[in-house]
Parts: sequence; structure tokens; C-alpha cells
Amino acid sequence: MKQSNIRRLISLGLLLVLMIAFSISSTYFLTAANLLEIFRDASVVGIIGIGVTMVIITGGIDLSTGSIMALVGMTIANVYRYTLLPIWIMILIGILVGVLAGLFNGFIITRLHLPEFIATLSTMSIYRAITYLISIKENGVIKSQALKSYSYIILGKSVGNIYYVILAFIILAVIGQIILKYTRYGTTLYAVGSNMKAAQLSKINTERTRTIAYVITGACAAVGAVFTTARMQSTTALLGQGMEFEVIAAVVVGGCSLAGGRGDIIGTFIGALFMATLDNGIYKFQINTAYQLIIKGIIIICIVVFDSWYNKYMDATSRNKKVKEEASV
Amino acid sequence: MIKKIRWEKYSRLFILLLFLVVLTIIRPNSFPTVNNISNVLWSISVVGILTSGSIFVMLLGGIDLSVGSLMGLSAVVTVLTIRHFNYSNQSVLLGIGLALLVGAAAGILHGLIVIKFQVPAFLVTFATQSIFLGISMVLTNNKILSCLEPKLFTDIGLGKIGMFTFPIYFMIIIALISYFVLNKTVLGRYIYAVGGNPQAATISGISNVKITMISYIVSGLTAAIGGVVLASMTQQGMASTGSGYETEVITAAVIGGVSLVGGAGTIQGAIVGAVLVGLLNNGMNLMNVPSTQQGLIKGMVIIVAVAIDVMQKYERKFSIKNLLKKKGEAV
Amino acid sequence: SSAKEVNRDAEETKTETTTETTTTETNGATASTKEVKNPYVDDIKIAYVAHDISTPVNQAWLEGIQRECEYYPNITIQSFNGDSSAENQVKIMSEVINQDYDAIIIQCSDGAALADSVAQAESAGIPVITLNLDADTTHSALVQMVDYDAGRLIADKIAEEIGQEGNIVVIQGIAGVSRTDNLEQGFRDTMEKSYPNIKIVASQAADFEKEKATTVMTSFLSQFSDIKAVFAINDAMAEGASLAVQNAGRLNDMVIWGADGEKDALAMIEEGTLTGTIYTNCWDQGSTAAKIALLMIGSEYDSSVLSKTPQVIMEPVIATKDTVGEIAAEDRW
Amino acid sequence: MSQEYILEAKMINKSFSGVQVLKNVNLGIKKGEVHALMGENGAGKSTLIKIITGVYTKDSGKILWKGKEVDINNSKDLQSLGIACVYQELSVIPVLTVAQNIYLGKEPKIKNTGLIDYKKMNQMAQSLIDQYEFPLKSTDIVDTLGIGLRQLVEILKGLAIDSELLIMDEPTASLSGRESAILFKIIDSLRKKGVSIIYISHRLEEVYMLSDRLTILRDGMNAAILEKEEIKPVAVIQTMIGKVVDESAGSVKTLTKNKNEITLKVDNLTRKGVFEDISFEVHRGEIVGFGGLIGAGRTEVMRCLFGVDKYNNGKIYLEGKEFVPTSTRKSIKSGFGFIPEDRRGQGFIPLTSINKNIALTNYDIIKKIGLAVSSKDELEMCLKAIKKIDIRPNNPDKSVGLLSGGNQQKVVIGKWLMRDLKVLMVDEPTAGIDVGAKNEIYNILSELADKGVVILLVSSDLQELLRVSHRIVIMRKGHIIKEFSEGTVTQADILQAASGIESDEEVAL
Ligand SMILES: Nc1ncnc2c1ncn2[C@@H]1O[C@H](COP(=O)(O)OP(=O)(O)OP(=O)(O)O)[C@@H](O)[C@H]1O
Ligand SMILES: Nc1ncnc2c1ncn2[C@@H]1O[C@H](COP(=O)(O)OP(=O)(O)OP(=O)(O)O)[C@@H](O)[C@H]1O
Ligand SMILES: [Mg+2]
Ligand SMILES: [Mg+2]
Repeated sequence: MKQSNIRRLISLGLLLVLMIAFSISSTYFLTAANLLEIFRDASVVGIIGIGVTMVIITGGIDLSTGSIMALVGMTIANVYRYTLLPIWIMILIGILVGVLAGLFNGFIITRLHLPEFIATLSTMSIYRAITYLISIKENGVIKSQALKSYSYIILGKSVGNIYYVILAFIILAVIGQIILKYTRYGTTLYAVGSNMKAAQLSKINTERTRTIAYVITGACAAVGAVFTTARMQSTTALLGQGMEFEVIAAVVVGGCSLAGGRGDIIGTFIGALFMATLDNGIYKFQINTAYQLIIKGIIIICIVVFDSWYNKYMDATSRNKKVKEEASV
Repeated sequence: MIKKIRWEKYSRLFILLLFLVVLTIIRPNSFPTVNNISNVLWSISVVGILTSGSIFVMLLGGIDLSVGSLMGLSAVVTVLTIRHFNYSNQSVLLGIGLALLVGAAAGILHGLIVIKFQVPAFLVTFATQSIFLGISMVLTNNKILSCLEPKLFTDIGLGKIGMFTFPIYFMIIIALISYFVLNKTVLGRYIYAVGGNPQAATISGISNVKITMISYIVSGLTAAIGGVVLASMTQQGMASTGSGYETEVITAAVIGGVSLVGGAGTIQGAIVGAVLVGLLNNGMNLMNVPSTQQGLIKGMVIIVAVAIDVMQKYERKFSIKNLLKKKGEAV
Repeated sequence: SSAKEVNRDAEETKTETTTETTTTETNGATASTKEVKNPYVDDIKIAYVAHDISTPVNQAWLEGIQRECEYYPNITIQSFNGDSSAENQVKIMSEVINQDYDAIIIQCSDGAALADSVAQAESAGIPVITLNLDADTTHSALVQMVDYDAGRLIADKIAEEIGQEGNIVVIQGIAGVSRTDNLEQGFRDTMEKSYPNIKIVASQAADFEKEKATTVMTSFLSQFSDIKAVFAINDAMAEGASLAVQNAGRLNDMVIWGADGEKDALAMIEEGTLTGTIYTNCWDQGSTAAKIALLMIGSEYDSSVLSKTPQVIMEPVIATKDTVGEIAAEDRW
Repeated sequence: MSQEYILEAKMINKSFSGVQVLKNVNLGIKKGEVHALMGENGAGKSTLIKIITGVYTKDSGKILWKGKEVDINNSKDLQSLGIACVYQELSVIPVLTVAQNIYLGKEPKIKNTGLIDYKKMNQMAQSLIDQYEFPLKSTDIVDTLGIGLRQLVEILKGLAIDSELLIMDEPTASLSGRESAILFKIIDSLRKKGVSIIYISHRLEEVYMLSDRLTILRDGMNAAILEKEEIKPVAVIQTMIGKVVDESAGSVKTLTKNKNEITLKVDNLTRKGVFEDISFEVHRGEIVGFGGLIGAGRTEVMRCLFGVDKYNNGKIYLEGKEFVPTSTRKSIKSGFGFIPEDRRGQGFIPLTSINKNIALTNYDIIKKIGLAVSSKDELEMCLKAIKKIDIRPNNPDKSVGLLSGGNQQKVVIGKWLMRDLKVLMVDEPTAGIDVGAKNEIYNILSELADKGVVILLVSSDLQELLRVSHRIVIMRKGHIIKEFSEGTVTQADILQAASGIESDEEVAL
């Protein structure tokens, strides 16, 4: 327990170092407005990351989150355009679509036994294609669809200085962390990801555990879609493209192991903030995009190398200490 | 019993055959023509080349997301060299040599970080993906560099022997080499061993470091070759050449039965996977499926094909009831 | 959606005057909260937000902007990459506004999505000049190539070349990108209305990529023996289609058209491997945008007085073997 | 009749990949009895257990619980019936704590919330641990525990449920004598409380000591069902494997000095925090046993000698010359071999065939044609190994992951027998292996020793240690604390030394 706390502090420390470096290089970095902006950018990735964290803890992966976002966005646009339903029902329908998409992912993975990667890669194109199918067309051409309902776009705004999406992110992250650490379901997630066979022998319904993780991810992607479209006040069939990899990267940077069994929401929270900070800070260097890409890549590598070196070091020392304790008994 | 083993081993080939038959029946005039088949093969040749190398990394349970942008970089390097030396034949060879160097260097970098620092391959290659893209953009100043000369260069991607273009032969040759290495040599045995159980491999006297390094270098080299071929096919070098190829490679391999956890999968399977995807794309084009809906069909077909394949492995009859049964006993 | 409609109308009314480059005048400046800067003395930062920086058009614009500002020592141009995503652009816009840039030049990936950001920038006193793709809100200026009308022009040209009858195919980009969608729409509408004997037998997407276009075109060729023309929605894909046609040895009886007019395509037209494209001087377009930006930075102008976004339409040139020579080497981007 | 049985399995059939592994098997468990289940490796014991507990689905047959037919296809029913099971493959979850593992799926909750009451759970787990005096802490992460301690956690999982039937599949396979003794006491007290126990073990003396009745499986069929008074060691072994094996050897041993030249000399080997100042010499053809309790550091010493882990200090001499094990490859080339204790984790490549597993260490001696490995040579080697140590099934293409535990171990041993060795280190070589195979392994070890190979045998099985070793070294908490090299030695002597209880007369060596 203690050790993982220290590790957390170190990750936070790294984030801080990055921030300090950026604030030295630009006067615009360390302003309240900019920090809020970073938080806002981290929020959608982070919200989806909450679900993806659970999936990755089970040893799975979800590549369809970006497409689920598009599908949900377009569903909401259709509901908005063709019905007079109140906003909250629109949003509920959107989340339902996300849940169904997650359920389908879970179904083909746990019932048809498809490898997670290929399953969600397939649904990634399926959901995107369905989005195209239900896209609102004008003169046969797919158009971006405005979502200008006042009470909807308010979601993209802020209360006081804090954007709603940040609030949602914090609340969902807290709930996610509690589910993960303090409920039976959370424990089974780790069990399934750490040793699937053992989990089966321990009478865990591994299929259900995994399916639920995908459903949660679908719901999270839907929430992400709601906030994104509210901010943009529109949606397109291209919404969320590439989002899946951004989310996975944030989750993995946050300490989740793609092999399963390791990681938590706090890590993802830091990971999302880290990636957003990186993007934001890089923009402030007055250099062209090409160099920005290079620097970003190098920073990611440095950080993960440091993190992994540090983990190894911690493992070694804690083990030595433990053995000494035992020996001195 | 014998029958069963056969079916399990060749189920992918059966699916492939099924595809061929169905397409021939639906499009008797346009599908089974030499031209069309050669087109299908041409279009998958680069994926085939890449898969032949990336499979080394996948067999170790790693993943190489950077192949796409590495292709871009090697395409750019080749074309820049050729242009710099006024399109001479020697410059083509020099350019290819440099591209291969770049590929190998990238492989060394990946291998080092993955094995020495134990950083997940996903993250390392995710980061280098953007580094390579950035370098290509700097090198090209973000321009398309066209390169229509010399013939030695353009022939790589567009030249023909008989009915088929060169890239098809490259794919076959590289896949064969890969097959040979993986199935006939000690190195191949070691790769499967390290992928299947790294600790046991260590105790058996295998250096995980060496094997990992070699695998990433191979992956880098095939990406470089793929980049050169693609540059020649399109007669140009640009930073975004090859973007998106990483997912195609992974798709082909996974459909072909390569496990992303490592230790399982064959190059034959992966190539069949690539051909399946190529045929699927071709079939949809021939049937004029609108592009926005191709994803739907492609996704569905992949799900069904892989599901049938998985069924085979667990030796279940294909029925709804069996579909819904739990996996439990599968190894 | 209604905003889009309005735009379409605006574009259509413009078509009559396409031949001359027009700058709609800004209705006399009123009080402004923003300080006026002199490009020769003051530090000025201009943000260029590309749709996707790795496309030739986006790159040429950047170069055009840089050329225009070269002579002023105190101007920094910072380019940002939207990476083909409206979400990214929205993020970048907040970023740029926070950093107090003096002007923003942007190609909006999605006009509706960026409307709010653009409005925010304008209200913060940062003039926004859009390139090609408009934002659904009134802003300082729009500098655009023709798209819908370019499609119409190409349709007319192709019809003329194939004798107003026969089968043709279209190679599309990624659906949902408005410029190419409009191009295709213009093309299809014209074909449908004016040339009943021409049939678009197939259309398929090749994602703006040369190599994919080769594959798509090859499968068209093996599927239809009587295709007379192919229209690829951008030049890269036209080049790919041309490769396929050359491979099949049917260059002589096939008409191949692209759009944009990048350097390689023009060379191919001269060579005879491509029939035509519609050329816009993107360098000029970038410079124009920069000029407007500087004008606004240097004046006490306020966009809140505008009722409609002023537009500048770049003159298109139909480039075919006959006319391509008129495009000077130094104008080829 | 069936009233007296608490559990009955009738006419159970099961096949994998078309191979029938259970044929009309019957098993009846009475209330309050310890029922042993025996059979060679691969006889189908674990499979039968997994069918009873609903992990596998049976092809045909019936399972009766208190006379009523039950369908335990749904593995959740198990708990409500009151059956608990300790599986042969450890089913502990490495990333969770001991307490989380014990109460997995039945965590106590804070009232009126869905949240786990960690405080209560840890207390419950700790009191369970204390009750049985296991050397564990409820908050330990299982990942940091050695294999033996994990086995204890697995057993605790079974004990945490108030069950009427407790199934244990080779619970003592990786336990030391002391832990085993605790377990036997637990079993005794459970029996007294009326709990029925199915007990699977390859250690015959345990079975004789514990069991009330005994079912023997052979090749997937019932070979015999014996009542307590019918359980006669020699007869049991004969029924199991069809030939006579002497199991009684190994409670006392007279050690003799080896006068050959020294092959291996270890000088003050130290790995900080793990072991210190380990020094010993081994003569040509000598088998040295390493005894000690779980966590004594024996495995670590072997790993360092073999070059898997690094040591901080000390020197190793092989045939008089200093030897620095920089890599496992170098060690193997110099004539070392190593059979690890964690078979599944470190011993073999599960998805790969028997053929390639056996060849894995031996490519330096397998012929090559150009770059290609001669698959004929490879196969020949494999067939030789299969024959020599009787690996079953004898199909070289079968994945090792699909073999039964005993046969997996044979594959692990097999690859070392195919090359010339100077030193072979074996760590718990017979954990979970049937008597027949055990004997074969012992014979192989002595044969090797006769040929001059030095063998370092780490074992927690005292009988085995006494039976095989020429000399015995005892480790405790990272130090060598005693060496038995001459005279007679008994199990009790070893146990005493290992637990650190020194009797005055044994100080001098
Ligand atoms: N999941 C499986 N798939 C295929 N074959 C299996 C599977 N599990 C067990 N077998 C085979 O079934 C047979 C019986 O195995 P089982 O594990 O029941 O033996 P066992 O009596 O427990 O042996 P041991 O004492 O070595 O543990 C073996 O031949 C084994 O190879
Ligand atoms: N993964 C680990 N984490 C922490 N401590 C460990 C780990 N593995 C071993 N140890 C400690 O190292 C010491 C030596 O363990 P080792 O496994 O070598 O003992 P051993 O005598 O071989 O025991 P066994 O009979 O279980 O094989 C012990 O104190 C043990 O607790
Ligand atoms: Mg067993
Ligand atoms: Mg040990």
C-alpha cells in the first residue's frame, strides 16, 4: 500500500516537473485559464479512460471507443432533429446506445470468444459505418449536424470557472475508483486480468465480469460524446477518430499494464492530465508541428523509461527490505 | 481423428476458399480474372511484407505501432537520396541501403527500450510513431517529393514479371524467408520459446535480450522495405506514406491466428489473413458497396470468420447453443 | 443546418463574379477594445490552424502566409495541426485564444463545431480568417477556392471530352469533409441535370490516398470494360488512378481528372498522363489571408459590426494540356 | 445404500480432443471420511475433480449430492452446496492480497452499502491464518510470496468456507514437512467435525496415514476402491502402476564420504538480503541434498549458480577453475543444467510441442543443414527422451501445456538428459509426481551420478532427500547451518536442523 502511494507521488512529481519546465518556457502556461483548459482537455479522454482502465485491467482492450462516440453523437443529433424530446432524454438515449455498443463488444468477446483486439477493431469500423448510415444528409451529402439546443450546449460550458466536463470527470473518477477498490466487482476485475484460469477456478463468472467492463466503457464513451458534442455544438460522422489510441495511451501512461491485473483510476486520472499537459505545453513552444511531434515522442519515452526504471528499483529495494525483516525474526 | 486435426489446422484456408468461391459466383466476369487477382495481390503486398517482419515482434507478445510512420520515414529517406544524387541508379541502391539502416536503427531503439527498461512495447512504439513522423516532416519540409525516375526505382513497385508486379514477388520472397527463419532455424525456435514463456526460455539458456533485439530489428527492416516499395508504387515520398498500415498489419496477423499475447501464430496464417482482408476489400469494391458501409460489412465478416475459426479450435459445432456456451475448458 | 444553407446561397451568388478577386469592404471601423499594432515595430503572433498539415494544400497555404510575412521582422507564424479532427481544432482554438495571438488563420474541419471557438476569438478581439472551409458564424473573412462550382466546371469539361455520353466513375475522399463533398455534389448535380446520357456507374472512396486510388481504379477497370472517364476528388487520387490506367494500357481512351492543381498533377498533365485538374494558387490564397490578417491587426477594425462574413474567392484555373502552360513555374505549389 | 454417501459420481465419461481421459468412473464419498484418490500422472484425477466442481462439463454420467442428482454445470452452485476445493494448479490471484484471495467473491460488506469492509476482511483472514499458525500476513500481496506460501493461501481459501466436503488436489506438493504436518492436523480436526475430504496426493505415506478409504484410478478407469483395512502399500502401488516399487526406503540413511576429485566448489557466495556466505564443495558423482524450510533461500542459491540471478560476493570453481555464471547460456555450455521448482512458470513453453521443448537447450548438439535445424535429428532426440523417461502421451507434437503435471515435469527433465552434464541442479523435482515416475526420476539421478555428474538436489520431501542424497546440507534463513556427511541420519534429524532446534551433541561437524 505504502509503496504504491509513493509511486503515485512520483508520477505526480513527474507531472509537476513537466509543468515547471513548460511554465519556464512560456508565460502563458501557468495561468489559471490555461490550467483549467488543460484539465478540460484531459476530461473527455479521462472519462472514457475510466471505462478503458477497467477493460485493460481485465487484460482486454477497447479500440471502438472513438466510434462509439460518433455513433452516440449522431444518435443524439437524430433525436434532436426529429423529435421534441427533452434534452435529458436525448442524453439518456445516447448513453443507452453506448451501453448497447459495449454490450455487443462484450458479447462477441466473451461468447464468440474473439480476441479482444480483433473484436473491437471490427466493431470500431462497424459503429463508424452505422454512424454514416444514420448520419443526417442534405442533398445526399453527409453534413455535420448542429446541436444548438440551449440546455444541451450549456454542458459544454462552465459553472463559475469550472467546466461541467471537469466536474463530471472528477465525479466519475471517484466513483470508478470506488468501484475498482471497494466493491466485489472491482476485485473480480483484477482477478480476471491477473489470472483468468485461477479466476475461473475461484468461481468467478469471468464472462460477466468482462462484459460489464465493456458496457461501462461504452457508457463512458457516450458521456464523453455528450460533452464533446456539447462543446462543439455539433457532431459529425468523424467524431472521435483516433480517440481510442489517445485514451489507451493515457491509461497506460497512468500505470495500467496491458497484460492485465494492474492499474487504477487515479493512475488514469494522472495519465490523462499528463497527456493533456504535454499537448498543451508543446503548443506553446514556438516551433513547427514536426518538431512538436518529435519532442512529444521523446518526452513520453523519457517519462515511461524513468517510471519503469523506478518501479524496478522500488521492487528490488522493497524485496530486500522484506527479506531482511523476515531474516531478523 | 486425422480429419479433425486437418480441419483445425486449415480452417483459415477453407474460409479463404469459401471467399474465392463466393466472389467467383457473384462476380463471374470481373473477379476471377488475372488482372483482378493480380490487383488484389498487389494491394496486399505491402501489408504482407510488413506482416512477415512484424510477426516476429507479435510472437514475443510485443506490438509495433510505429511501422506506419517508419515506412513514411524510409520512403522519404529513399526518395531524398535519389533526388539528391540526380536520379542515378546507384543512388537508388544507396537510398534503399539508407532506408534499411533507418529501419534497423529504429528496431534497435525499440528493442533496447522494451527489453532493457521493460517499457510496454505499445507505449514505446506509440511514442516513436510520432517521432518518426516528425522527422519525416522535417526532412520533407512537409512536401510531397515526387520521384518518377529512374526506372530501377519505379520498377520496384510497378515493374512486372509475367502477370504479376514485383511487390507480389517481394512479398512472397520475404514471407518465405520469414517462414524459413521461424520454422526451420534455431532463431525461430527461440522466438517461439521466448514468446511462450520468457522465464523458461532464460533457464534454457536463451538470451531474451538478444531475441527481442533481433525481432524488433526484423520488424524495422520490413517496415523499411515496405516504405521503399510503397514509395516506388506511388512514385513519391511523403511523411504520411504508410500511415494506418500498423492496424492493417495487426488485423491481418490476428485474423491469421497470431496471438497478441505471444508464443502462438504462424506466418502462413498471417499471410492468409492479409489475403482475406485484401479479398474482402476487393469483393466490396467489385460489388460497389458504398465506402461508408464497407466498414459495416468488413467488421461483420471478420467477426464471423474469426468466430468460426475460434469454434474450430474449441471443436464445437457451429450452432447458436454452442455459441452461447462458456469457454471454460479451452486452454 | 440552416447556417449551412445560407452559406450555400452565398456561394452561389458569388459564382457570377468568380473571375475577379474581390474583397468585400469592411464597413467603416468603429470603436475597438483591441490595441492597434504596427507590423514593422510591434511583436505580432499569427496562428495558422491547419485541417491536416501534411496535405499539400495546407502546406502551400502555410508557405503563402510565411511569404507574405517574411518582410516583417517581428511577425511569428505558429502552425498548429488539427490532424483532420474538428475536436483537435476546437482545443487548439482555446489554446490560441488563451495565448493572446493577434490573428488566426484556420481551415475549419467542421464549420458547426468551430463556430463557438471562432466567435470567442472574435469577441476577444482576435480576427479569424478562414480558408476554404467556413465557420458557421460571422467572422473577419473567408478566403476560399470554389468547390461546388469547381465540380460543375469539371463535369462540363469531362462531358465535353467524352462526347456527352458514356460511363464514368468517381473516386471519393473521406465522407464528411465538406470541401470535397461540395465538389462531388457540384459534379453530380451537373451531370444529372445537363448530361442525361452520362452515367456514373460506380463511386468508391480511396481516402485521399494515391496508393488506395490505384487499387480502387484497378478494380473498376476489371469490373467495367467501358469506362470513359474518371473523376478523382483530389490530385493524389487522380495520380493513383492514372497509374492504374497506365498499367492496364488504357491511357489513350480514358479521361482522368483530379482537383486542387498541385505541382505533380500539373506535370502529369503536361506529360499526358492526366487529363486535367482545377488549379487554385494556394500560395496566393495563403498570402491573401495573411494580408487580410495584417490589415486587421493594423487597423481599428471590429468584426462585431459585420452582418455577414466578407468573402474572397480565389480564381480557379482549369488546367488541361492546352492551358497548363499558362500556370507559371513559380506559381506551382 | 446411496444414503450414506454425501457425494457420488456415477459413470463419469470425459474426453478432450477426442481422447477419452475418464471412462465410466465412479466415486463415492461418505460423510466424515478422508477419501484418498490415487493414480499415476495423467490417470484423470484432476479431471474428475474439475467435473465434480463444475469447471469442466462431463460428457455423460451423474453426480449425486446427498442422494439427489445435482447439476453443477453452474459453478456457483458449488458454494451453496457446501463444497470447497483446493485445485492442483494454484488458483490464487497474484495481484491481490492474501485476504482478498481468501474471500474472493464472498467479501464481507459494510452494512447498507455495496462496499467491501476491508478492516473486517483482513481481521477475519488474519484470525484464520493465526488459527492454523501459517507464516502469512493477511495484507501480503500474493505476488511477493514464494510458491510454498501460495499453496498455503490456496489451502486457506478452501478452509475459509464452512463446507461439508473439502477437496484437495495435491495440497502438499510444494509444502515443507512442517507445513504439511500442520495441514494433517487440520485435516484430522475437520474429519472429527464430520467434514468429508477428498485427498489427492502422490506421497504415499500421507495417504496411508490419513485416508479412511481409497479410490485408485488407472488410465481413466476405476482400478480399485479400498477400505481402510485393505490399504496395503505394496498392493496399492501395484494396482496403480502394475508393478512393484519399494516405497519404504528413505526414513533412515547411512551417508558415505565421496573420495573423488572436487567438481564444484562454492566460496562465500552472497546475494544481499537473500543468502550469505554459502560455501560448499561437491565431488564428482556426488548427489548433495539441500534441505530446509520454505524460504530458506535454497532456490535462490541454485538460480545464482546457474546465472539466472546475480550474486554480490563470492566465487565459484568448476573443476578447479573459477567460473563466473554471466549468463544461463554460458552455464549450459560449461555443463550446468537446472530444473526449476516452478514448473509451469519457468519449466517449459506451454504452447510448444514436446519435441521443441526437449530440443530447446540442445540446439548446439542438434545437426544443422545450412541454417536449418535438422528436424529429423530433433525428432530423434525427442523420441529418445520420450522412451527414456516414458513421457505420456508419446506424441512428440502434443503441446506440453496439455500434459498432466507429472508428464510436464518429465519433459523438463528430459531436455537435460540429452546432453553431457557436469552439474545438474534440481529444485523440487518430484512435486506432484506419482510414485512410478518418482522412482524413474530417482533412478535417472543416480544413473547420472554414476556417470560422474554432480547433482544438487533441493527438496522439501524428507524421504526423497534421504533416499537420493549422498550428503545433505541444511539451509535456514539464507545460511548453511548444518551438513550431514557421515553416519546415519533420520528424517527427524533433518527436520530438527531445518527448524533451527539444535540439540547439543550435533554441533560439531
Ligand atoms: N484441458 C485439457 N485439454 C486436453 N487434455 C487435457 C486437459 N486437461 C487434462 N487433459 C489430459 O487428460 C488426462 C488426465 O489429466 P489429469 O490432469 O486429470 O491427470 P492427473 O491424474 O491429475 O495427473 P497428475 O497426477 O499428473 O496431476 C491427461 O492425459 C491430460 O493430458
Ligand atoms: N518474489 C519474491 N518477493 C519477495 N521475497 C521473495 C520472493 N521470492 C523469494 N523471496 C524470499 O527469498 C528468500 C529465498 O527464497 P527461496 O525461494 O530461494 O527459498 P527456498 O529455500 O528455495 O524455498 P522453497 O522451499 O519454497 O523453494 C525467502 O526469504 C523468500 O521469502
Ligand atoms: Mg492432477
Ligand atoms: Mg525453492
